[in-house]
Amino acid sequence: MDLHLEAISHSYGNLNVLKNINLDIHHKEIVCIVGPSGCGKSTLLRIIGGLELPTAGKVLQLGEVPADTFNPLTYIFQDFALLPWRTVKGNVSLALEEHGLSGSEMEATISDVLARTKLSEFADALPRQLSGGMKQRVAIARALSVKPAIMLMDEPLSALDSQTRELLMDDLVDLWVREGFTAFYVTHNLAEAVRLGHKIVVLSRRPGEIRDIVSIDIPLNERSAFAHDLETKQKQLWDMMREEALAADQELIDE
Amino acid sequence: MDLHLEAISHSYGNLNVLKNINLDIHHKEIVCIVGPSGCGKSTLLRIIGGLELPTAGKVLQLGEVPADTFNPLTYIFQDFALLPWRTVKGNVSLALEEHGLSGSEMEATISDVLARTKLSEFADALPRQLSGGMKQRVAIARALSVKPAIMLMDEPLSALDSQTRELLMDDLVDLWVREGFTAFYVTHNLAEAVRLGHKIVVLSRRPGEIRDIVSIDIPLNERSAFAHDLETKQKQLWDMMREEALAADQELIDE
Amino acid sequence: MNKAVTNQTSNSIQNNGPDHSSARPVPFRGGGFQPKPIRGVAPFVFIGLIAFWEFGSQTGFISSLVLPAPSEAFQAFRELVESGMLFIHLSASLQRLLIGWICGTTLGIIVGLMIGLSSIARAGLSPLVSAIFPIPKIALLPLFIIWFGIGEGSKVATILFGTFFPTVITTYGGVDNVDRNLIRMGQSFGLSWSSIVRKIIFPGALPAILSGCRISGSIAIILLVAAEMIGAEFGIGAYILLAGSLFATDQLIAGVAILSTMGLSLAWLIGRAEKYFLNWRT
Amino acid sequence: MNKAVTNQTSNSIQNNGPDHSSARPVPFRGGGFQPKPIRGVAPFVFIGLIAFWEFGSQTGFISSLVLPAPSEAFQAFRELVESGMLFIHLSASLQRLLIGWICGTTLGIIVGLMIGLSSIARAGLSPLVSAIFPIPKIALLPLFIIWFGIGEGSKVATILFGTFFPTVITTYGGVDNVDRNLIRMGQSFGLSWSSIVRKIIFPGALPAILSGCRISGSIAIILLVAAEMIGAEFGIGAYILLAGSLFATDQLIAGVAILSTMGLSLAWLIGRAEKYFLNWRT
Amino acid sequence: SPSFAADKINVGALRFTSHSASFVAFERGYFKEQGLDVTFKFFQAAQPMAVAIASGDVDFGVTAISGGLINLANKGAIKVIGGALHEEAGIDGQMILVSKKAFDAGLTKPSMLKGHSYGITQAGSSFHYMAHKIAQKEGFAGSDIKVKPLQKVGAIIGALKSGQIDAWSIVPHIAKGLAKSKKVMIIGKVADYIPDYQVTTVFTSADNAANKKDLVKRFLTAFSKGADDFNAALVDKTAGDQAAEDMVKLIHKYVYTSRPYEKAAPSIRNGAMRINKNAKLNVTNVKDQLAWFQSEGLVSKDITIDTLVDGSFVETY
Ligand SMILES: Nc1ncnc2c1ncn2[C@@H]1O[C@H](COP(=O)(O)OP(=O)(O)OP(=O)(O)O)[C@@H](O)[C@H]1O
Ligand SMILES: Nc1ncnc2c1ncn2[C@@H]1O[C@H](COP(=O)(O)OP(=O)(O)OP(=O)(O)O)[C@@H](O)[C@H]1O
Ligand SMILES: [Mg+2]
Ligand SMILES: [Mg+2]
Repeated sequence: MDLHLEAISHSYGNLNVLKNINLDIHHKEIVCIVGPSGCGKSTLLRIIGGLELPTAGKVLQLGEVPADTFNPLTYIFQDFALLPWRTVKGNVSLALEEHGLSGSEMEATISDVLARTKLSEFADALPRQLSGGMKQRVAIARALSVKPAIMLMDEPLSALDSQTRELLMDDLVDLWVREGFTAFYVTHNLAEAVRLGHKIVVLSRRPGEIRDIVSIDIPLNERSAFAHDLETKQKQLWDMMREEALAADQELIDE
Repeated sequence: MDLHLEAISHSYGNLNVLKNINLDIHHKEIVCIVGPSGCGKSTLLRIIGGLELPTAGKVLQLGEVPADTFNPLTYIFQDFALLPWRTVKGNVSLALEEHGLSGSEMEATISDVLARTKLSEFADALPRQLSGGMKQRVAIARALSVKPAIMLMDEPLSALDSQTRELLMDDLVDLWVREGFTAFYVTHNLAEAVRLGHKIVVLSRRPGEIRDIVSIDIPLNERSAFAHDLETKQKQLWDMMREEALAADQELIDE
Repeated sequence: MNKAVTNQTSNSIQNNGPDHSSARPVPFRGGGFQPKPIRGVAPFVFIGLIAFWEFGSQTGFISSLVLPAPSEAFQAFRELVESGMLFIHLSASLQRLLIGWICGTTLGIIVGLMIGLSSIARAGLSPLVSAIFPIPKIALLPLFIIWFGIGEGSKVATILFGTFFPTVITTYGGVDNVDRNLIRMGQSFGLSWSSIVRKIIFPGALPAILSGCRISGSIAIILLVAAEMIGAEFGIGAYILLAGSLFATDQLIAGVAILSTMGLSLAWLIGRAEKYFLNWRT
Repeated sequence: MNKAVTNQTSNSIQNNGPDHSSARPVPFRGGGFQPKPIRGVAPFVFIGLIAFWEFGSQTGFISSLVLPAPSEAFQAFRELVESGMLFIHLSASLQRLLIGWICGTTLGIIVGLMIGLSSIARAGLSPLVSAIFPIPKIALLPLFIIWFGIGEGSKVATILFGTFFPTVITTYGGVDNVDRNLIRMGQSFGLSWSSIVRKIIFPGALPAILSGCRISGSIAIILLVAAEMIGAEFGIGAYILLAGSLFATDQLIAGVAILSTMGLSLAWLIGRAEKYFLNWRT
Repeated sequence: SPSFAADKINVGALRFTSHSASFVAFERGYFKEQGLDVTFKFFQAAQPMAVAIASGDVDFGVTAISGGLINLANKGAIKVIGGALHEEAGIDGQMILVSKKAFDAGLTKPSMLKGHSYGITQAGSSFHYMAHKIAQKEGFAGSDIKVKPLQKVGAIIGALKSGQIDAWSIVPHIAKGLAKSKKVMIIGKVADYIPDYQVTTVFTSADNAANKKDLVKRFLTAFSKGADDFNAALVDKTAGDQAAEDMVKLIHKYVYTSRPYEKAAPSIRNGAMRINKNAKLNVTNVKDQLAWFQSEGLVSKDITIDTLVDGSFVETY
C-alpha cells in the first residue's frame, strides 16, 4: 500500500499551517520530514493518519490494504503515549483488543512482538518503572503488533537523551534491515534524518511548504561506511534551514 | 579561581552514587562530564556548587575569588529554572536583587547582559511566550549577570530540539571565544562534549567513577575545521560508553 | 557521493503521479473528546427551567406546598427589596463573610506556609488540622456561643473556622508542589531564606492558594446559614432560617437564590483574580 | 590528530595536585525546604494537648462551662459504649452515610462524565451545577421533609445532594485533564468511542475522582448532623444534636470526637484505595 | 374493636414530659381500644413535626402554636383540633429566668426586663410570644426587649448560663434544674402574664380533619384518657404515690432515656403541667396568639381563626 498526498493545505482559524503539500510514499520506504519548530510537521502527520481533516487537499491510499493488518496507519508518538496504568503487555494488548483475537492468538502476538523488540523480560513492568528508551521500545512494539502498512512517527526519539537515541536508532535500522517497514518519520534532528531517511522532505517555516526533497540511495545498513557523505549532506541541509530555525526560535508565542 | 575536587564519594542511603572523584578545573577551561543515565552527573554538579554535601571528600576553591563576582559558582539548569511569573528582565534581576545594587546599576547590568545574549527585544516577555531556546538564553543571561567565576551547566541543551541546540551551541562557542568562561558542562551528548570541552571526563555506570579523562587541545573556534578528528574522538567515546548506556537504559526504576 | 545522494524538486514527484484507479481516501477517525461550552445555552437552560417550573405551579402540577412558584419567590424578593431589608440583610451577611473569610484565609495561609516550610510545624500541626477539619461547625455551635458570645464574634468565628482549615490544606499542598528546581535555583544564586519564600515559594503556591479561596469562599457562603443561627436578627442566613421556621417557602427560595447568586459572583471574582495574578500561566 | 587530542588517566591529574595554601572549601548553601513528617510526633501532640486540657479542667483554669474535661467526655463515651447505644447510633449513621454517599458519588461520576464528554451536557448541566452547588443543604431542610419525607429518605437525600455536586465537578475536571495525546493514541489505533471512554478516559480521570471522594466523604460526614436534624432518633448526628440541645457538653465532645474519627478513618481508607488503584502513579 | 383491622397511624412526638398523654395512651392500650395502631415518630424540634404532618408522614402531633404552624394551616395543610399543655394557676408553669450576671446587676423582677436581652429559638416561636406578652403587661413595647434567636433550647441554656443573654422563659423542670446550678435565677411565672395560656395544641392534617372525622375523634378520646391518667398521677396527685411512681416509670421509657431512673424521675415530676381534660381548647388564647403573630408581620393578616382551628372535635372556650 502506498500513500499519495494531494495538494494538502491546512489552517487553524487564521493561522495558515500547511500550504500545498504534494508527497508520495512507497512500500518499504522511510520518508523523513524535517523543518523548523511550528512549521506544521505534526499537523501534517495527523492529517496523513486521518486524525485531522485538512482544510484543502486529500490523502489517498493507493493499492490494496494488506489483508493481515489491523491498523494500516499506525502512529508512534514523541511522548510514547503509553497508558501509565497498564503494564507493558497491557499496553500492547490495548491495540489488539478490538480485533476479535482469541486469547491464545493475542498471547502469541504479544510475546512475538515483545521478543522482536527485546522486551520479553519487561512484560509485567509498568511504564513508570521504565526508562525513556524502554518506553519508546514499548510504543514501537505496540505499533508492530497491529502489523501496520505504514508507520507515522512523530519525533519518536526526541524525548530521549542522546545516548539512548543512538541505541534506539540502531534498533530501528536493525528492524528495517530485518523486516522492512514503511514510515513517515518527522524529526528535528538532521543526523537522524540522514541516518534513517530514504527521502528527506525539507519544509519551510510556517506555513509549511516543501522546500526540497533530498533522496539518499545508500542502503540503511551500509550508511556507517559513508559517514562523510552523510555529514556533508547533513551540513547542506542545516545550511538550508539555519536561518529559518533561528527565526522560528525567536518567535514570541501568543496565547 | 580554580576548583579542586578531592576524593568525592556520595551515597543516598544505601545507593552509592559517586565513588572517589578527583578532578580539577582551571581558569577559562570547559570540563565536560559525560556518562550514562543515573551515574551521578547531576549529583556531582550539585556537590561542586555547594548545593549538596558529599558523603566523603571535599571541594576546594583555589586562589582568590574574583572581586567583582556576585556568585562565584553559578548554575545553568536543564529545565531553565526560570520563574514563570517574572518577565525576562525580572528573571535576570532576581539574581541581582540581594547585592545592594542601585536602581541604575541594576538597569545597566541587566541591559548589558540582555544585549550580550541578544535578548534586548524580549526584556518584557514572560517565559511562557518564549521558545525553549530563548528560555535557555535567558537562563544564560541570568548566569552571566552575576559575573560568575565558574559556571555549572547541567545538560543545558538537552531539553531543546536539535536545531535549537545547534544554534545555542554556536552561541556558547561565540561567548567563550569573546569573553572566555570557566565551566563544568554535564551532558549526555558526545557531539556537544567534543564540540565544547577542553577536557572530557567519562564517568562509569553508577556508582560513578572516573573511567577516563580525554583532553582536546583544538581551540573552540577552530574545531569545525577538525570535524573528522572530532568525529573519530566521538566514536571512540561512544564505544567506551555504549555497553553501559544500554545497561543503564534497561534498568527497572524501583519506587 | 553523487551516486549515493541526489536531490529532487517537489515538482518531479508530482509527475510520476499515482494510479488513481485504486485510490481511496484515508478514513477520518480523529476529533471529538473536547466539549466546548456552547455560548447562550446556559441562560436558555435557566430560563427554560424556570418557565417549566412556573408553568407547573400555575397548573397545580407542582403543589405550592412542595415548591412555591418562581413568581411567588420573585414576589418575596421584591418585597425584600422594597422594604429596604435586602440591603440590611446583605450588608450584615457580607460584613460577616468578609471579616470571617479574610481572617480565616489569612491565618490559613500563614499556618499553611508554616506547615509547608517547617518539619516541626508539619509534624505538630498537620495531624491536628486533619483531625479538626472534618468536624461539622454546626455541631459546635453551642460551644461557640460560650466561647465567642452571641454577638458578631461567634458568627465570624464560625466562618473563620470553616475557611481556615481548607485554606491550610490547599496552601501547604501548594507549597509542596512548588517546583523544587526553582528553589534550588534560588539557593544556587545565594538568595536568602526569606527571599526564597517571598519570591519563589509564595508565587509558586499562589495558584493553589487561589483555588483554595474558591473552595473556602463557597464554604463561607454555605456556613452563613449556620453562623446566623446564633442570635442573628439580620443577614441572609437569618432570613432563610426565619423563612424556614415560618415555612414561608417563597421567602426561602428567594433567600436561597440570593445565596446562589453570591456563590456565582464569588466564583466570577476569583476567576478574575486568577486571570490577573496568574496571567503567567500557560 | 594525536597533537590535537590526548588521553590522560585520572591518576596523572592527582599528581599535579593543587597549591593548598589558598584552598578554601566551597560553602554549603543547599538543603532545606523539604519538611518531612517526623514520626511519633503526631501522637505526642495529641496526648500532650489532651493532657494539658485535662490539667486545665482539673485545676479549674478551663471552666467546665467553656469546655468539659476530656475525662468527662471520655466518660460520656464509655456510657455510650456500655449502654450499647454506640452501636445503634453508629450503624444508623453509617447506613445513611453509605447509601447517600454511594448514590451521590455514582450519580456524580455519571453526570461528571457526561459533562466531560458531551458539549450539550456541558452547556446545559454545568451552569446548573455551579448555581446549585453553593446552596447550603441546611437551608433546604424544610423542603426536604416535604420532598423526601421524614424517614430515611430525606436524610439520605441530604447526604446525596451534598456529595453529588462536588463529585460532578471533580469528575469533569478529571476528564478535562486526561492527556489528550492518550485519547489521540486511542483513536489512532481505531479504538471505539466506548473503548476510549472505558480504557483511557475513565482510568485517566480516576485520580481526580478518588480525590473527589476524599472531599465528598468529608462533606458527607459533615452533613450527617444536618441530615439527622430531620426526625432522626438514632445516629451520631442525632446524638450530637440532642447533647447540644441539652447542653450536655461532655456528650457533645464525645460525639464530635466520633465524627472526627470517622473523618480520619475515611481519609485513611481512601489513602489505601489510592495506593491500590493508583499504584501506577509515580 | 378487635374484630376490625386497626387503623395504622403515625403520631409525632418530642421526648418531652409534655407529650406524656400519648405515651400513656399507647402504653395503657387506650389507642388499641379505639382501634388505632400507633407508631411514634420522634423529632428533635416541633417545626419539622408540623412539616411532617403537612407532608403526610405523620397524622397527629402536639406542639406550641408557631408561625410555621399557622402558615402551614394557611396553605391548607394542617388544622389545630384540640388543646394540650395549659398554664393554670396553682400548678408550676413556665418560669421566667435571668442569668446570675443580670440578676446581680439588678434584674430581679420581670418588670425590669425593658432593654434586656431575651433568648428565643426563632422569631415567631412561643418564647417570642411570651416575651412580648410580658412587655405588654408591664407596660412597655415588645421591641424594648431585645430578643435573640438562638435556634435551639441548648444554645439558649448555654447563652443564659454564660451570661450572654439576660433572660428566658421555659417549662418548670428545666427552669428548676437550671436554678440549682446557681448560674440562673427564677424571677417570675409566665402564668402571671398570660392567664390560661394554651401552651401546646393537638393538630392533624387538614385532610384528616375534613375527611376522617371518626379517626380524629378516636384519637382524641384515647389521648384524653392518657391525659386524665397523667393529670391524676402527677398534676393533681390524686391517684396516690404508687400511681405517681408507675407513671414516672412509664414516662421514663420515652423521656430522659439516656439518664438513669433516679436522675430522670425528679425532672419528670417537675415537668408535669396540666394537660387539658378532654383536649379542651382555649380558643380565646389561640386567637390572641394568632393576633400577635399577625401584628408582628410573621403571618398574613388575612388568616382567620377558622383557617387555623377546627373546633368541631372538642369543647372550646
Ligand atoms: N489544534 C490546534 N489549534 C490551533 N493551533 C494549532 C493546533 N495544533 C497546532 N497548532 C499550531 O499550528 C502550528 C503548527 O503546529 P505543529 O505542531 O504541526 O508544528 P510542528 O512542526 O510539529 O512543531 P514542533 O517542531 O514544535 O513539533 C503551530 O503554530 C501550532 O501552535
Ligand atoms: N535526592 C535524592 N535522593 C535519593 N536518590 C537520589 C537523589 N537524587 C538523585 N538520586 C539518585 O541518584 C542517582 C544519580 O542521580 P543523578 O541525577 O545524579 O544522575 P545523572 O547522572 O544526572 O542522571 P541523568 O543522566 O538521568 O541526568 C540516580 O539513581 C537517582 O535516582
Ligand atoms: Mg510536532
Ligand atoms: Mg542529571
